[in-house]
Amino acid sequence: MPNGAKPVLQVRGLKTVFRTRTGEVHAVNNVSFHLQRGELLGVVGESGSGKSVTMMSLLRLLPAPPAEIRAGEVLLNGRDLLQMGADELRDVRGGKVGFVFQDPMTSLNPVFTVGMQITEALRKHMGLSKAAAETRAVELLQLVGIPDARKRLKAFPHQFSGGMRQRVMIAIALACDPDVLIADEPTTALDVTIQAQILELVKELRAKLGMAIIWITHDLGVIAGIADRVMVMYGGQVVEQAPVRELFANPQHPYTRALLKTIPKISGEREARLKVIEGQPPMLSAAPSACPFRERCEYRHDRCNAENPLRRAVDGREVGQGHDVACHWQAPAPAARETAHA
Amino acid sequence: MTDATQVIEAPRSQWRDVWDQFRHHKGAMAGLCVLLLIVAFVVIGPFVWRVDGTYIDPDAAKMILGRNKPPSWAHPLGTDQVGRDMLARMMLGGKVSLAVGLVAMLVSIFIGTTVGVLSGYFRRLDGLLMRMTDLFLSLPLLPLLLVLMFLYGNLVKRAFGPELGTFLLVVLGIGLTSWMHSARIVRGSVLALKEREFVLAARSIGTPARRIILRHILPNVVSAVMVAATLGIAGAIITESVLSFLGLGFPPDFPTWGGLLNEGYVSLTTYPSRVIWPGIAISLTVLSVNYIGDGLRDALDPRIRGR
Amino acid sequence: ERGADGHVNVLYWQAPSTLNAYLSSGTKDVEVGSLVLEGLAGFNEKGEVIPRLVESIPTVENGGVSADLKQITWKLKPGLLWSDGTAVTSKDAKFTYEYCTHPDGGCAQAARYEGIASIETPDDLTVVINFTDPKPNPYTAFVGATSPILQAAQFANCLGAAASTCTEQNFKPIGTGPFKVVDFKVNDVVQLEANPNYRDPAKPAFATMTVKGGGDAQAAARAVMETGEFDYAWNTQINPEQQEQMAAGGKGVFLNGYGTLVERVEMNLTDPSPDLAEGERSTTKHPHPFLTDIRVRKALSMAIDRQTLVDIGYGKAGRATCNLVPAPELYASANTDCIAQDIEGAKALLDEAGWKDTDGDGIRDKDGKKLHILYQTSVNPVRQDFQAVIKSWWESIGVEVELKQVDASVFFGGDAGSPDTFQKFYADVEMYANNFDGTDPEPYLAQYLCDKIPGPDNQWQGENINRFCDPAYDALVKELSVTADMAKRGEIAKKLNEMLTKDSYVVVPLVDRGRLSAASNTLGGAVLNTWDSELWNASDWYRIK
Amino acid sequence: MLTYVLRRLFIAIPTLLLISVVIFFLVDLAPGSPASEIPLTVPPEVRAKILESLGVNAPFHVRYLLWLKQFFWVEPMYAIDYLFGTDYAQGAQRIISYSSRSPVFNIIIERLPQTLTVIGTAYAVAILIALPIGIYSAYRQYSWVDQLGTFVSMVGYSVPTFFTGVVLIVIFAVKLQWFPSIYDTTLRITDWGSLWKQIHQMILPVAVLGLYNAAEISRYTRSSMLENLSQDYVRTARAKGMSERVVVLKHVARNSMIPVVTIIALGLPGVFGGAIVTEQVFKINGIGAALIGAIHANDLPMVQTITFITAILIVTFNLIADILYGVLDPRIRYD
Amino acid sequence: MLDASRQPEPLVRVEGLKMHFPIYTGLFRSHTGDVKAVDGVSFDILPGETLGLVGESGCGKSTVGRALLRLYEPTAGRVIIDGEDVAHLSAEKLRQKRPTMQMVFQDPQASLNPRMTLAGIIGEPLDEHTSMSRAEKTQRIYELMDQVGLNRRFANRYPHEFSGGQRQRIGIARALALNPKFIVCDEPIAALDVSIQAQVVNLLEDLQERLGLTYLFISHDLSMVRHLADRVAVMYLGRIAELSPSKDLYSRPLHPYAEALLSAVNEPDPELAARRNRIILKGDVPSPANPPQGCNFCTRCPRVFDLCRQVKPDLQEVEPGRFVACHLFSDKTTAGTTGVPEARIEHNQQGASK
Ligand SMILES: Nc1ncnc2c1ncn2[C@@H]1O[C@H](COP(=O)(O)OP(=O)(O)OP(=O)(O)O)[C@@H](O)[C@H]1O
Ligand SMILES: Nc1ncnc2c1ncn2[C@@H]1O[C@H](COP(=O)(O)OP(=O)(O)OP(=O)(O)O)[C@@H](O)[C@H]1O
Ligand SMILES: [Mg+2]
Ligand SMILES: [Mg+2]
Repeated sequence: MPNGAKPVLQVRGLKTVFRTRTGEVHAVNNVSFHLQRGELLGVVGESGSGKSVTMMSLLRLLPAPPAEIRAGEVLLNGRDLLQMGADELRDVRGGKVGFVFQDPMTSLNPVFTVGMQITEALRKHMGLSKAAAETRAVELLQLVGIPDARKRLKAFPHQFSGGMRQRVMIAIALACDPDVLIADEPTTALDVTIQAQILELVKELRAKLGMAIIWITHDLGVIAGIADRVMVMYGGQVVEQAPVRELFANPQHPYTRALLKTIPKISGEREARLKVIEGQPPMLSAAPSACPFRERCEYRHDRCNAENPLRRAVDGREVGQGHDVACHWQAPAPAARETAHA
Repeated sequence: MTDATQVIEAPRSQWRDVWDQFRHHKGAMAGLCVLLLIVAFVVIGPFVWRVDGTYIDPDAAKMILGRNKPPSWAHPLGTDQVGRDMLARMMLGGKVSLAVGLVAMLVSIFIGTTVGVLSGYFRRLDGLLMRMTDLFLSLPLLPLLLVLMFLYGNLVKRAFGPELGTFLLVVLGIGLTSWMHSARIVRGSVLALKEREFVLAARSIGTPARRIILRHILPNVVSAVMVAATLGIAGAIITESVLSFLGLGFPPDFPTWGGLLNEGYVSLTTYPSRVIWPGIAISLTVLSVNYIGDGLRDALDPRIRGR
Repeated sequence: ERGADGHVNVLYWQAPSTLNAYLSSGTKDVEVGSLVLEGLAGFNEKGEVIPRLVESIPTVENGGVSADLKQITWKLKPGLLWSDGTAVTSKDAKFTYEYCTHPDGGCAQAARYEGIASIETPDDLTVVINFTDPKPNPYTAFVGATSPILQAAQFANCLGAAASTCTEQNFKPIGTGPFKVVDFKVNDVVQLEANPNYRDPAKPAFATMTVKGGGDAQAAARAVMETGEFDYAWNTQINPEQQEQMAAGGKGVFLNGYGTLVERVEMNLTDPSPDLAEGERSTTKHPHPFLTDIRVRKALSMAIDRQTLVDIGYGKAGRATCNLVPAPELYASANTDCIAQDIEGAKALLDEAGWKDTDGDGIRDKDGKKLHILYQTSVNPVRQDFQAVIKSWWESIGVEVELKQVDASVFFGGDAGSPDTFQKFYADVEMYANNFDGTDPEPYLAQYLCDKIPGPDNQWQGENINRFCDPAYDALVKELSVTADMAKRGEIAKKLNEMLTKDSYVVVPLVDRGRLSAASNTLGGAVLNTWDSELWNASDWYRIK
Repeated sequence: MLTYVLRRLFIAIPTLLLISVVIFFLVDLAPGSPASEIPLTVPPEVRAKILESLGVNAPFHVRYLLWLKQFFWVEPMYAIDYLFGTDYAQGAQRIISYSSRSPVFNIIIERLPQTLTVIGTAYAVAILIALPIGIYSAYRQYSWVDQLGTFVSMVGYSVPTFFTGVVLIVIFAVKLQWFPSIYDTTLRITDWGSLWKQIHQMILPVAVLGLYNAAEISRYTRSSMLENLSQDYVRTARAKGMSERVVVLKHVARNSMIPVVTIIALGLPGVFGGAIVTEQVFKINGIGAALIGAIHANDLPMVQTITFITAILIVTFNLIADILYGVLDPRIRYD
Repeated sequence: MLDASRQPEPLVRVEGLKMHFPIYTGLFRSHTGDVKAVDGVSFDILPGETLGLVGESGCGKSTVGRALLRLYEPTAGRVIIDGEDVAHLSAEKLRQKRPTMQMVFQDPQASLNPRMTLAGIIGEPLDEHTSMSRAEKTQRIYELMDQVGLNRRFANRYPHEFSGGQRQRIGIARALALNPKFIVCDEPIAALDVSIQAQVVNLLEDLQERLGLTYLFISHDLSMVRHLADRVAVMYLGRIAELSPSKDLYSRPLHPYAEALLSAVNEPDPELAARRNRIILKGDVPSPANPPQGCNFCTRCPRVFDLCRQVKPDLQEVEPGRFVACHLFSDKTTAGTTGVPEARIEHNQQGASK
């Protein structure tokens, strides 16, 4: 990992709020992270923990009336996307940052050909002629492993299977050689075997193109397979962040620990009983003044109710660089490895 | 619905949410207020304004003098060409127009829902019923309605008396020619509902079709039907007034807003207010009902409400 | 000089659907048709017969009508040409007769040729009509706009069943009138131009004419009186207030004239009770329970204020009348005793007849039966106003009134299967208007003969709507049919009229409905004629500059 | 696709036949009679003769079959004869109107131009107004433009055309005298002057009908746009860096227009049928006026033929709308 | 738990179950083909056992489950549950049979009528099949709520007022209401968040222990199935590819598809994940309306050979208790022609008879 180099993407103190009739929803609270060139950052967390909202806030893709980015900065190669003019931002979208969305079935425009949807971005950002854009589109489709690419340019999205559509989405995101690729649960809607195909593809592409990737998922298995670094989100906050092996080996946050235990294993001994995280996810209706996980936490103590814990380093390195956690409770360090494995 | 348990605590029903959402739709609330005012005008009005809208002064000389009067304290909306009080006639006419709108809508919704549910739920009936719906959709409705008025008019009028008879006829006529859209909407949602797992669950329990429809399907198409219903009221009021305007609705001595408008039409330039009042009444009613429908549509849409 | 005054715009809001009077379904067709097709003679505004294609009017005095009243001889003017330039001959007249009397033709004016035994054409200019019976009024065939002469050449293939397939002929008949058709759009517009072969070389003054249809009476009146878009509008029957307002517009004037059209209330002398078996209802088998009492009928008539009705419904276009035959003068009775309303008198009369309000509910009763009247008419705004007003009067004398309206197409449709036709008369009283064609009331009065009572045996087709039957009346009608002397005819007709009205109150006339048309201030020569086509003298029209 | 169309046509034939029977039956059963138009001065025997000659008294099935033959066989023959100068029809009996005794089709063809120009123009104007308004008010939902647009279209949709028409006539034709109150069907457009006259007399009816139709179409456009604006692919387009103009006018509009176009297609039969009320109010002697006149006069062949042609058009345009749907939306494949 | 020691009477026995959905096309809507959603499936389930049913989306898992309970009319085959052939029962008999067999559905939101209260939902089966008094019914509903761990106070609430896990408990309570013997669980956890899945799975396990239930557990979450099921059937395109005891299957899958499927599962441990050897299948699943002529898996199989493209393999017992439908293991291949793969011929001599 090219440590110490200037990160390609740096997010600081991001805060996104939805104003709804029934009150505000604080979907993202003070989220900070960074992304190094060529790195794959995995983001996990249960549904509603703010993963998607965070990523869409980066590119200001959230619908403006309900959503409001309250604070923070998003530096892409040193320039703040949140302060940028609309035209410039459009150059970043699709140009510098590619986005792959969760649902391949609805994310493509059903009435335009796949070719048109790829070349559109190419012509806008790279100023290619129609013919040149098409040539490039064919290359891209071949790159993501769609056979018979030239013919397929004229096909409509509905003529593709889910896996193929997701490949097309990836091709669109990759079209303009972005510095950053954000993939929001790109495989959740797909079948196991197809999911494996896509994961394999991404690994390959990353090796080939060397871009930085943010990969959102709630499947720890996927993260374990491809990520360099993992960020765990809960209740709109980052609760733990660590290199992937470190996280699985030595989870610090009670939520992370519980999460790892709820998942039955595919190999090894069969557990007698699955571990359960009791309770409900937090409501997010106000800016958090206490730990969002306190209601469900087995290590809860008074301080958790009074104070929202800040992220603190675990392994002595700076917060964000190595392993950090946002919890008042100190995990009894080394034995953790056993729990994670057993 | 059969309910196994006695209600211990008042449950917060779906409709509360709908109402919460509805309340925030300014247009719909305004529409609701206006409609309530109109209903009050028509229903409570006659108890306050106790003048008979069909009363003609038998004294010919007085009658002649009392015709076509502009608004005054005695007749706030003036009088018509034979000296009848326009305010009272507006109330009378409104009662009929609103009743026609409401009842015709109920007829149309009833037929539409029945056809929709049957063809959506029973695959065997689907083809036949949908062909029938297509057939009705392909019939040019206005002429059909006119012919219906001609055809069964006297029969019904004889059976139920001229006023009730015409009322039934108009209401049935409009109802019978306007159910197709709700049938399609209902069929669509029944087709979707039928595949929903709770219907499957009911089947796996062994609930017979009849009760599945009553217990599971119908309550869930209500929202779709509600919107169709509000729009249906507006449509029926307009259709009735068109019929009256073309001289094919209620008999001229039986006031409805459309009929008053038609009557006033001949003295358009001399007494424009005779056209304006019923015209405004019709338009306001339809407008407010349409706004209510709009608000309901939003309120019943879980995608919007959920937010 | 012909064609000097350019174009004239005429509005017939009920647009003509054909120009062939023999296939017409109404006045509008006949009148517009009269611009093109003419009879041998016509009527002027006073109801006098005037020559058109003939030299003079044949009479008994000048020998044109035989003394036994069984023959009339018409002499055509020499040199008459059809608009296509061919000569008009007596053959055309004979052909027209054959055309209209063809059994399969469905000729609407067949009544005009009734009683004709044969027609002879001794030469090209002479038409001799032989009647089967003496005909005191021989001016039916070929007289007036309703029995014009067709060109034999043009209609030769249109006899019988073929009549209605001759669209071209019916829409663009070749005639002798002042105009000829350029274009005809059904129920929409007729465009005409001056007939180059019209017999008077100086006429018509207008080179072209448009007869436009569509809209309603009000719009028509407005188009002449207020916007000035049209020069002449036919039948601008609008409510009195509007008449005044439009007259004030200053762009035109209303022309009015009275004919024989009378709005009346007819009393049913038979029992229309729905409790009776179908086929016995409203038949002479069952006399009416109370309308057979003249006092009741008279009381009902007395309660009506006819002038008020005129004021609310017709204004300038109507006048109160007590006569069934209000014109021509010769036949009009001086009967005016019904004009003044007499509520108290009516009440007294009912008291006298034994109808008293015994139970204090405001409605008179007798022998436990309420005085309840079902009062029907066709759907028409003025009639509904009349109904409402008359109802209030009748209720003020203690009669309970139930109103009923029937769509005009049913009411006048004559369908024997429908219970709502005016002939079936399944009501106690009914209101409508009727008149007679031409100037002679004889056939009209003959409608009230005993044997013209409608009933199941004649498919309800009789014209004696009231089921009136009086041998004295029948005898008098018989006498009229053989009386040639005009003065004598007038006497008899007046007597018949009174037998139906003031002597019996079987027919209760209300309003003598005149015609009201509008003419622009710049149109000269328009004279409203209620005996013939309104456009009877279109050849004399001119532009006032 | 082809089999789909064929199949629909196949179904359409029995449907149409059924419709024709239903209409014929209903129209025929109407208790009014063509004789009601004949003046009361005409004696009963003569009336009977007239009715006889119209063929009114033939049994139901005879008249129906005759009409059917005339409609589907004789009239097309005449049309061919007219177009190519042939003589296949050989004088066969056409469908004849009771009241004018002229072929019903001639009347319809005579009246079609008025109807098409006025109602058609109104429809076109409505579409031109409605689309931008609908698109914009959906894009800026709850903005004042949207609120206003919604209000205006609600009003347009709620106020019956006979009321707006009457009010406009009072104001513009009677009081201000800017426009004629009676539509002139004889006007031939030969020069600028007559063109201006034609436009002049079309303004009021077009405004009334246009407002009404525009209201309806813009409502559909708006809701369809709203539906699509919240779709995922819009987000994708934005994430690709497309400008708002492209996103809205290309991606969203293209999808939203699919239902709107079909709604428009479904409205077209109405253009033929004419807006009965509008024609009545503005005295335009079009098809609608002919129909209402024929209904009042009990002119059965006329009523029957016009309603049936309308039914054919409805069925046809339904089919066209479906096909359009398939053409515009690649997801839909009819087999 | 129950390995080779076979009890004689299975609770559920499925024989040659076929479920074809007809396709109508062309001018006259003629019947031109079938979606062979389930194409000849046979298995049995012993009392108290959990049979897992896994496979990719669209392979026919739900269809099997529904046809089993006669929510679909099966095209062919027999479904004997507790001694009666459910597939051929008359309507009234079927109604009476319903209490023995129940279903838990995939989407807890969709499987509850949003307009009924919890008590109404749980009480519906009681209304249909018992003639309890109001009080008895209420009592039973409370009991059931206790059983699945729902607070009694919730009885009058509506489904949307519950969380996903709670909703699924409602669904389970409804299924339990009539004391069924056999429950089909159609992906009961697929729609739930990871942290909640475990709750439901634990509940199902507890209930099985307490009430001796028999489950058909349909899922595509292979790790859950491993946790829960005694035996597992792997389906592919309407047919069973392999049916083995869970332990054996996960340690050593026999069918190439089962092997690929298991290898594709993500291992939530980076160390192991790095060591895993994934078999990445090429291409997509063929449409069930138009399956390949031979083995359904032949289009994607990494070890395909000629015979696979021509003949559909039958399900055969190739090891004790392990059934596989693959030519690699069938007798025919030994007698067969060329291209006989080297491996595992020794396993297929069992001559399974079903
Ligand atoms: N348009 C919106 N209006 C109001 N609240 C919203 C809106 N969009 C998202 N939220 C809220 O923001 C929070 C975070 O949502 P987000 O979509 O980021 O979750 P997620 O972690 O991506 O979950 P998932 O795994 O289900 O995709 C949720 O509580 C959600 O309810
Ligand atoms: N009613 C139906 N009509 C036609 N085809 C159907 C029907 N129901 C299911 N199918 C088809 O049968 C096949 C099997 O469907 P099924 O729902 O059983 O799959 P599944 O394995 O449960 O998938 P999933 O994991 O997505 O639930 C699918 O191809 C599906 O399209
Ligand atoms: Mg998300
Ligand atoms: Mg399934």
